[in-house]
Amino acid sequence: MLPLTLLVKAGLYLIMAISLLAAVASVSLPNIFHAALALALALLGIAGIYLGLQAEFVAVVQVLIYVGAVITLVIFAIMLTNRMADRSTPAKNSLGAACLAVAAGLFSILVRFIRSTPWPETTSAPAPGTSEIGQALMGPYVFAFEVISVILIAVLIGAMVIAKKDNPGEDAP
Amino acid sequence: METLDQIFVLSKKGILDFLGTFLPEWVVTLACVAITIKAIAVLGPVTMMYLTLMERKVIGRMQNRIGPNRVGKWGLLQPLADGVKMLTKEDIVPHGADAVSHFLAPILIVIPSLLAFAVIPFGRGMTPVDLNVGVLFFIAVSSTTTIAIFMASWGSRNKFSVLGGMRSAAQMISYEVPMVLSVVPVILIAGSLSTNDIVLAQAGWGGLKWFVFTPWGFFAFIIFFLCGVAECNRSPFDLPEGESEIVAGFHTEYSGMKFALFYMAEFMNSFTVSGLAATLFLGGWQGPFLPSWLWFFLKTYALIFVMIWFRGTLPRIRVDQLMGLAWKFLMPLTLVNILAAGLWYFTEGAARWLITASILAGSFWLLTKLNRGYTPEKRVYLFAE
Amino acid sequence: MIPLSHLLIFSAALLVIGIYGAVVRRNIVGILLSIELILNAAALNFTAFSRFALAGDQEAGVIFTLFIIAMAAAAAAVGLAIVIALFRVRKTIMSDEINLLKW
Amino acid sequence: MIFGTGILQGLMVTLKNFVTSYFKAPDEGGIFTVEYPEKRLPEKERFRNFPFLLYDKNPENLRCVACDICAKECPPKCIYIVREFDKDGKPLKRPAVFDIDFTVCMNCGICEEACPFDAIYMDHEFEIASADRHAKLLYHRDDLLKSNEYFHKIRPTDASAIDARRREAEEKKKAAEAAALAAQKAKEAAAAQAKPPEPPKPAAGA
Repeated sequence: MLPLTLLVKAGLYLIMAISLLAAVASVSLPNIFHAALALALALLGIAGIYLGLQAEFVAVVQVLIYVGAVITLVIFAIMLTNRMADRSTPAKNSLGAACLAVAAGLFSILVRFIRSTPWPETTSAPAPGTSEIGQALMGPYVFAFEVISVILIAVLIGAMVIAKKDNPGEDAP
Repeated sequence: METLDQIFVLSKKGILDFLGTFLPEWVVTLACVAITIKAIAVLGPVTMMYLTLMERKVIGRMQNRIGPNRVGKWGLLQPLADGVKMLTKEDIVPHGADAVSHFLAPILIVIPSLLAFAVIPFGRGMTPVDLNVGVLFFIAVSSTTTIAIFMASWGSRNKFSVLGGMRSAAQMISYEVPMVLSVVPVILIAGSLSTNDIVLAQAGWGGLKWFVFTPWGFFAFIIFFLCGVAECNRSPFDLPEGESEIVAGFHTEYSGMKFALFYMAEFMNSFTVSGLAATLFLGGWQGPFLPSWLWFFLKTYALIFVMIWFRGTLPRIRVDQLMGLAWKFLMPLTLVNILAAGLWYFTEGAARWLITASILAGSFWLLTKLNRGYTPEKRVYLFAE
Repeated sequence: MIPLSHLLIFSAALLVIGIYGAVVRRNIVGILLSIELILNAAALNFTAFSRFALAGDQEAGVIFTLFIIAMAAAAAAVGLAIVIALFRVRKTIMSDEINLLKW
Repeated sequence: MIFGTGILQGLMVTLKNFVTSYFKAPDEGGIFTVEYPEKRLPEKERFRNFPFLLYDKNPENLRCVACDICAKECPPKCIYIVREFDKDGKPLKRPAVFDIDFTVCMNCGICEEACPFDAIYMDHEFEIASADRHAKLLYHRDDLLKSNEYFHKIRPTDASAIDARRREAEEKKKAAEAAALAAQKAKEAAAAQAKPPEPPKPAAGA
């Protein structure tokens, strides 16, 4: 069965490469609509990596919430805000080169740390299935679960109030 | 009966054993995966072709006309003729259109509908991929079509298609929430997300154990099916491609094979949604005498007949009614339904039926009262008397 | 299974790309996209560590990832609401053109 | 009336229609489409398509006498008639050229009503599509000729009524001729009696 595991590994590395490329594209593409689509591809790649880690539930939730809802939200916002077709305004500000250098430096430091520390090679216990996650959510993490539902309700109402059309408070200058 | 029931599983095992004799072990596992993929890749488009024919025949019969019968014996070759016509039609790309999204949209709309086939249990032991997050996988995959519809509508640089895209995105999102919530009771009772376990949980008593015969199951089935119909942009909810108002919605600027892909995605979606509805509520491949896969296809095609029946009868509903139905009627009903399913889980015997039925009937009545449309006050005519 | 260090390098790369995007982008929606990337990089690390390092409590990392995904969706929702409200008033969402605290 | 019943009634209507379309007879609820080329609906007798010229027994004795009334009456002016002349230039009661342009004719049937000689009638033949509009759809005299038996076949009641009327006219004319002949003879007989007293003398002097 050796070739199969090799195949899976190659697949995972391929997915990593694709999602990195998509991430770079989503950062650098001038047309914001294409950038959002590139981000969707990157997130799908990350969901693939979650599958590689046998965390199926997380992968499916990631696809459902990110690619299904957040990207759609972003595209709605893009359509409501600016005229994408005009190429006149430059997409990136002047800090390009400097930030690139700093980012590369940060990345090299991180890689050096990651390389130097000895990580455990093999995965220890079997992957947590959906039922274990459910038990844990209702068991030790029930407080966090309730807090996050409160936060989501607050966000839900807050976002609607902010984005509502006729806000009496702010009147255009 | 047993062999007929397992005919596909046995034939696949036969092929694998045959391959196993002279191929190394890992190639055989690859072949096993390849056979399943090939089966789905054939099943998908073929069901789509014959669903178009079935739709035109059934709607024809409802309107006292015959439907296609020129090509082939009873019009059986009509889908092939449509396919050839679609292939030979010129493929027009509007000037100034966003080439990337215009080209990618039809592909990205077909992929999720094909992926959705992976978790549907076609028969006993015939679930292509038995994920233990099956139902969630189906919902996640069917939610990604929104992006493809956005790409189609924005890519074809046409006001009608952007309007259609916006409408269909709003509809898809607002009908996805009740759809997901209507599946929760089934998972709660069946105790697992895997479609195969759900079907096994409905076994027994010659079919009376199906979830649709419980009060919460009946409501959940109606809501799931309605949301499924809305998800495929079909029949009463086909606002995105409302021919009368916005030409053809988000696939206005598509012609030739690209349009056929949109068409195929719609029909494959309606097949998979009906298949899942049958699996979750009508006991998938459970059935007394006939082989299991035959039961599955009978139930799925019965549900597809209902979808076509909707198309033959119901007029298109307005956007505000569409949104109102989703958010003000289906959403609260599903939440109450989850409560009812929870109570069903913890009570026993007659009390179980009484409590759940009364809660659901009461909430249904209350919601219809709340949603009673406001009657606009008498119009005041300024000039006309 | 791929070694943990490769996964960490991958998420570090995602983090760096996200930071670069957040700093360099002029369009606020673009900045929000890059922030999504950064959050995803962190979430990936949690699952990776939970699968490799921890012996006992396997679910902690996965649950943390779920919470990060939920929070990221909430943050995106509020961020975009602000962007839409801003666009309605100032007719522009280029970050360097919005430089007045009160107008 | 609970919420969904209106929709259910509507659905029942189409389902009933769907089911009955299989075994109900065409006119009460079944399928009434006739699959045209294979099965055809019998044409009603007064169905009008393009006109044709009538001849009795053989194509030579045409009923049409080229009186040009139908050409004048035809609203879109699609009939063109040229009278036939015999060798020494005397006009004959036959059309040498009788053209009808089927692309112009709107098969209104006015020529049929206007024709005093029962020569032109509306046909039932409608499958006359052709590739070339100008040459093939301009029918000449010989293309338009159709026998009286054909006329009886397609419009039995009208044909028999017309033939009866013609036969009567025939007899009346014969009777009139006979009467005229008789009157003629009687006048000669009377004239002959009135002149016998003076002898026929001038014959020798001329």
